[in-house]
Amino acid sequence: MGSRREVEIRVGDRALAAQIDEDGTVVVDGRAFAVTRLDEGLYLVRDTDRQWRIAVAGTPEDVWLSVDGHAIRVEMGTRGRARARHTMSGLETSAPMPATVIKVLVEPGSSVRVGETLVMLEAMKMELPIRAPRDGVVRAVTCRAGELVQPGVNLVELE
Amino acid sequence: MGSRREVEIRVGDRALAAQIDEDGTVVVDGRAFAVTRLDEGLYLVRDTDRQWRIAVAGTPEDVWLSVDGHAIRVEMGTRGRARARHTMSGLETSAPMPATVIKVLVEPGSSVRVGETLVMLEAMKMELPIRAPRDGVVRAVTCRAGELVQPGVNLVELE
Amino acid sequence: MIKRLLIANRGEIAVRIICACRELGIETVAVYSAADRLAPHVSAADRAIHIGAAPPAESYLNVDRLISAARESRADAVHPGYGFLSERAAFARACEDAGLVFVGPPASVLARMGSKIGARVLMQRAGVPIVPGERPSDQSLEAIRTAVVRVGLPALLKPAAGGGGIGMKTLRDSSEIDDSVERARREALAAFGDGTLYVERLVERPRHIEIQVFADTHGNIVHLFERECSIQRRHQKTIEETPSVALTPALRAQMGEAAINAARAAQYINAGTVEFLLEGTGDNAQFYFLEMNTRLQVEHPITESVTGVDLVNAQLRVASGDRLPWRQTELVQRGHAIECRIYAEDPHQNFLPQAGTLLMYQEPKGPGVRVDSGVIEGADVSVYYDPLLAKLVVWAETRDAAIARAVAALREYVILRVRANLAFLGAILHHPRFISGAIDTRFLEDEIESLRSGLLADDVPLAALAAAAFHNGGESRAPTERTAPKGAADPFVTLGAWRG
Amino acid sequence: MIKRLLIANRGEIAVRIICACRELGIETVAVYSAADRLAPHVSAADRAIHIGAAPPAESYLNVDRLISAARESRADAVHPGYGFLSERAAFARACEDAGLVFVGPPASVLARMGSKIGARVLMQRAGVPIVPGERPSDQSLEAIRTAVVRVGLPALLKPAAGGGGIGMKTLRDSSEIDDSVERARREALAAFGDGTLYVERLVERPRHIEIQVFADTHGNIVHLFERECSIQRRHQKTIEETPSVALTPALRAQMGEAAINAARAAQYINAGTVEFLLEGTGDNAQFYFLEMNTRLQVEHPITESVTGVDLVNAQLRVASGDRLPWRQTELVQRGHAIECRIYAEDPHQNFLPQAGTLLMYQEPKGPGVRVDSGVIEGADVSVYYDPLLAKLVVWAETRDAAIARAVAALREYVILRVRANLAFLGAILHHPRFISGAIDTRFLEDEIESLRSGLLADDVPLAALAAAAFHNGGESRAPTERTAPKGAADPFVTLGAWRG
Repeated sequence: MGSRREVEIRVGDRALAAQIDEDGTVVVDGRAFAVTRLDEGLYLVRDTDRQWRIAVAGTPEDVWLSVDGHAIRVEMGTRGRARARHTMSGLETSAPMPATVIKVLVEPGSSVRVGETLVMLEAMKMELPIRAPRDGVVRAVTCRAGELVQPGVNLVELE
Repeated sequence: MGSRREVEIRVGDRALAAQIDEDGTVVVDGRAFAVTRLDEGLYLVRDTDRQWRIAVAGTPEDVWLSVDGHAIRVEMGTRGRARARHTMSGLETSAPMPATVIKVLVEPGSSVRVGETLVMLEAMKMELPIRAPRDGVVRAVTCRAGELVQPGVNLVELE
Repeated sequence: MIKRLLIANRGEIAVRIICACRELGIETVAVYSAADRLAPHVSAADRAIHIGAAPPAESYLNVDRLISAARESRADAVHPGYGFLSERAAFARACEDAGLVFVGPPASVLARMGSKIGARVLMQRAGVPIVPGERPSDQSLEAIRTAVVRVGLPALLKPAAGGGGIGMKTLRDSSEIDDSVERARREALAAFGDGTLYVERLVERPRHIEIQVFADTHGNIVHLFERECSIQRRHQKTIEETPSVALTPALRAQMGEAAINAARAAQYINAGTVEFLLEGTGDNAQFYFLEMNTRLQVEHPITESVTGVDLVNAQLRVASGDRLPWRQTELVQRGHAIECRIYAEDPHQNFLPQAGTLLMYQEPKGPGVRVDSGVIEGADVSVYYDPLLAKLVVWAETRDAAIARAVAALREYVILRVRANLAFLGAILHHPRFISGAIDTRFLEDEIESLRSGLLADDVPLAALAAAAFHNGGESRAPTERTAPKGAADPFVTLGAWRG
Repeated sequence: MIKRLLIANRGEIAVRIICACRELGIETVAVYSAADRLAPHVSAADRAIHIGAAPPAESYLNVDRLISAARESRADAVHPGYGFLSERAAFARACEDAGLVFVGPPASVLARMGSKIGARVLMQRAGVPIVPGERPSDQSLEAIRTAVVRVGLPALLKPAAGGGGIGMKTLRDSSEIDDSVERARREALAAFGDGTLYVERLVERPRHIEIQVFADTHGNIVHLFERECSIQRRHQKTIEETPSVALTPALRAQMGEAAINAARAAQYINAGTVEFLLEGTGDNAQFYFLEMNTRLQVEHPITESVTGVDLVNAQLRVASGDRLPWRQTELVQRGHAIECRIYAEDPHQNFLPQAGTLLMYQEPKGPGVRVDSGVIEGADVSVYYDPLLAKLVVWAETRDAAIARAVAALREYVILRVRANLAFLGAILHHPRFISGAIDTRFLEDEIESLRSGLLADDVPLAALAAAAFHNGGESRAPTERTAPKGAADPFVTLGAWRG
């Protein structure tokens, strides 16, 4: 059972349990599928009767998938921990409005102090610094210079 | 000058010197170009008069590029060292004929002894082991199971 | 022939024009703003020139900068595309003054047809039907009442000096006339300082039908039949098709002739489009001149598909002084074409334009499928420009087959993270009124709720979730409480409608 | 109508058939060998069934396995594609016996037209022109000499029992007759145990022109005009086009009529192709029946482009019992279409098929450009199957425009590491004989040197090398002495020809 993972998929208001085996067997809400990777972000999913070609991109917190022309956003988490954890987190490093990233000042592994500027944005001809909400170490940077970013997405993730 | 690299490009019988600056300025055989990355393996190259869209893939020893529908193979090396080094190397781990990789038995970092099987191939219904030509450490594996490989390409590179 | 063409535009239309040039051996010069440095139209050209900052006024609308880019690159011609400066007489004149061939009608024609009132008068003189109306020289209440009776009810009262709907009143019953005239006059005086009123027949539930015309410098004019553009929202077209199910052969011939008369009256040169309102059905349907678009249209590919011509190629040749490559009798419609405009917009947030990075972007392909696009995967969709990402154009032997092909292509389309209208387009194509052809310009307004309904998160196939789980299977981090970029928990699906 | 179709094929044609099914609402079942587990035709279908090992005999040619896959998936019909089992009467019969609709002609027709000699006799009786020839009942030297005189020189002497060119002799002068007859008879006896000889007119430098026909089960037969397939190497077609510059309207009508007669004589059903040799030019050119291909052709898309029909869609409907969707008078040719077959082969090594991983694979797109393909980037090209990767099909208003479009599309095509024939195709399209239309079936053989010349490593643009240097700029390792997979120092370029 070392190769099996349990995750929770949140789609809309629902939370579904899924078990993923390394061999590509994935059980979602009790139904089993065989998943094969076709290409970067492209999967072939089979059950006994038919198959689907599904495109997937994004990070576990912000998974986008395309099925038959529909773009769907879901979230992925370790089972049971989702609700416990998400109250601790928040939009601590997100843009306050649609904005362009001017400069990213940290990289994964950087130690930062509270108030330190992590990312410099520009919107409506104003510079908008995004500052560290607390001391910590940068776990991930999810934006890059020149990119247009929307509110509601953390630009830097702290450990 | 720390950000400038000198390389030698071998195309056909010619060897051309090139200097690469991190800002995208590349001088080939004395002519300067501005190179911008458009996408994975896709570059826009400009001089003062015009521009080209060039697709590039492969490793320095086996670079493939596409220009206006032509596929061209070149080699890339540190300047001056090319000729000194290439006599020491050779096709020591290449397939003897077109074949399918059945199994790769080593990975980068593996220590191997001379005669140890590195890769198992199949061709014409025969199994063909590719063995280590000498003791060493695996620097890179350039094939994967299921792949069809051609002669003339090392499947495993030893340090 | 033109040797080197500067394309004073961006996005899919700039790429389209570069394609046509490539086949004619014409060198291309792209221009780009700071937001478009790596855009497909830039890398597709033989040369590209940076013309300014992202806001259009500083780049794609900057006449001086464009003319100097053309000089700098030694271009001998300029194609304006659509939108931006394409219908500005001043830009065409600046090109002419700089010795550049302007691929479009002369500046004088742009000026002539750019005035709505002037164009209407010109068309009336040329015998092109316009919406019946009167501006009584006697502006007394009685005279206006008489005019309304002559024009017939329902009617519109419009300030003669006006625009934008200010002071406009709908008259459905003669009892409304007195009160409406008083209010319209008061509002017109307040807004324009002129209380003169105009009475016009109200065309209810019209179709928007336009006719493609093409004229050369040797006096030849042809039309290339109609495009049905009634599927629109606030004058933004969403789906176009040709032929129109509303046109009988007799009506099509009449409208084609009227469009040629309009072009001749305008002393038109190059590709243009005459827009009409169509009221009623059958041979007796009435059509009225709306306006003339003095440029290539966004939806030109459906005409290309059905008539088997290359309009941009012809534009370049006619601008070079060539004769039209087709005679009217050689032009025939074959099969059926539909264009779906792929917009970066959220149908669930009042079609708010969307911006951001295209996390994944994959176009459909197949026989009879053409996608004209100006974006690639990984590109940033900018807030500065039109949210049109691409045009999906399908052709098939029949209208039913074309609808089926468009549906299949939309299902294959992948656009992730930047919300797009793929599912909304699919819902239109599945709508009984669209399938039957019973559409008019109010279709989207009338049906918006049913087109958006059935977007159920519960319908997401478990198989899709299995792929998502496998994709992220290596990760076991807890999700953070986070909303989607534009409102969470609204997975953007219409599986009900799509499965039909 | 067919509800669920099993496609007994792979590659681009399987994908093409799946496309057509999608639009008709037919569910699809793909089959795959061990080498094709992740192939596009597998992932495009609604369901896929593994049918055996990579060698065709163990999978795509395994009738029992295919029939049981159809049963297992509860398919009600089978499309054989082209190649593999498509023309095997035994497979069609196995489908019929299993209660499966076979999308093609009945087994009896496949058997009838599969015999070259039988087909020839049938055609002769139906009045379809065949290459003039005689099998003298008196096989004496004198009788054969008389037959040669009647048939005319140049002529071919062929063993009546033979095939594959064994014992075949060319006669150009009557002085050669005696010696050739003796040698031919000796060789025929040795090879076939039968020395009977056949005398046939030698058709020199023919064009290969084929006519698409289509028949339904209600007695209707139409033809869909010609395809010019003279650009071939050892009977492997490389570039096809339609219309053929060699056909006058009168000749086209005659050949179309002959093809319909051939189909009627064969009691043909569904899509088929009648191949002819064409000798001479103008209305008086002679055409001779060669053989009938009792299936969909590889090059069917050029007919679709020019006639505006969907042949695969029609195949499925006719196989379901529908009437033909077109009358002969409704079918017209419009514009010009060219197909370039993209092969994984090395023109510099006697066109040796290439295998390996597609390091990079990007198809061109644009108005009038269609690519039917069965591979994606990262896929392994297998040694087990036909080296056809894709078909580039272009359509344009004129032949010149179609050539320009094909050239532009080939320049945009990216195929890296597996050698392909892109540059060779480009060289053909630039060849003066191709451009003028003065081609015949020996064109490639005659011109092979000039088509391969100009492949100069010195012409690689420095700009391309700059991109390569930048791509690998982070690396500073020395290159190893290594040849390219198939012979080093032959960078595969024809810049000279392409810049013209």
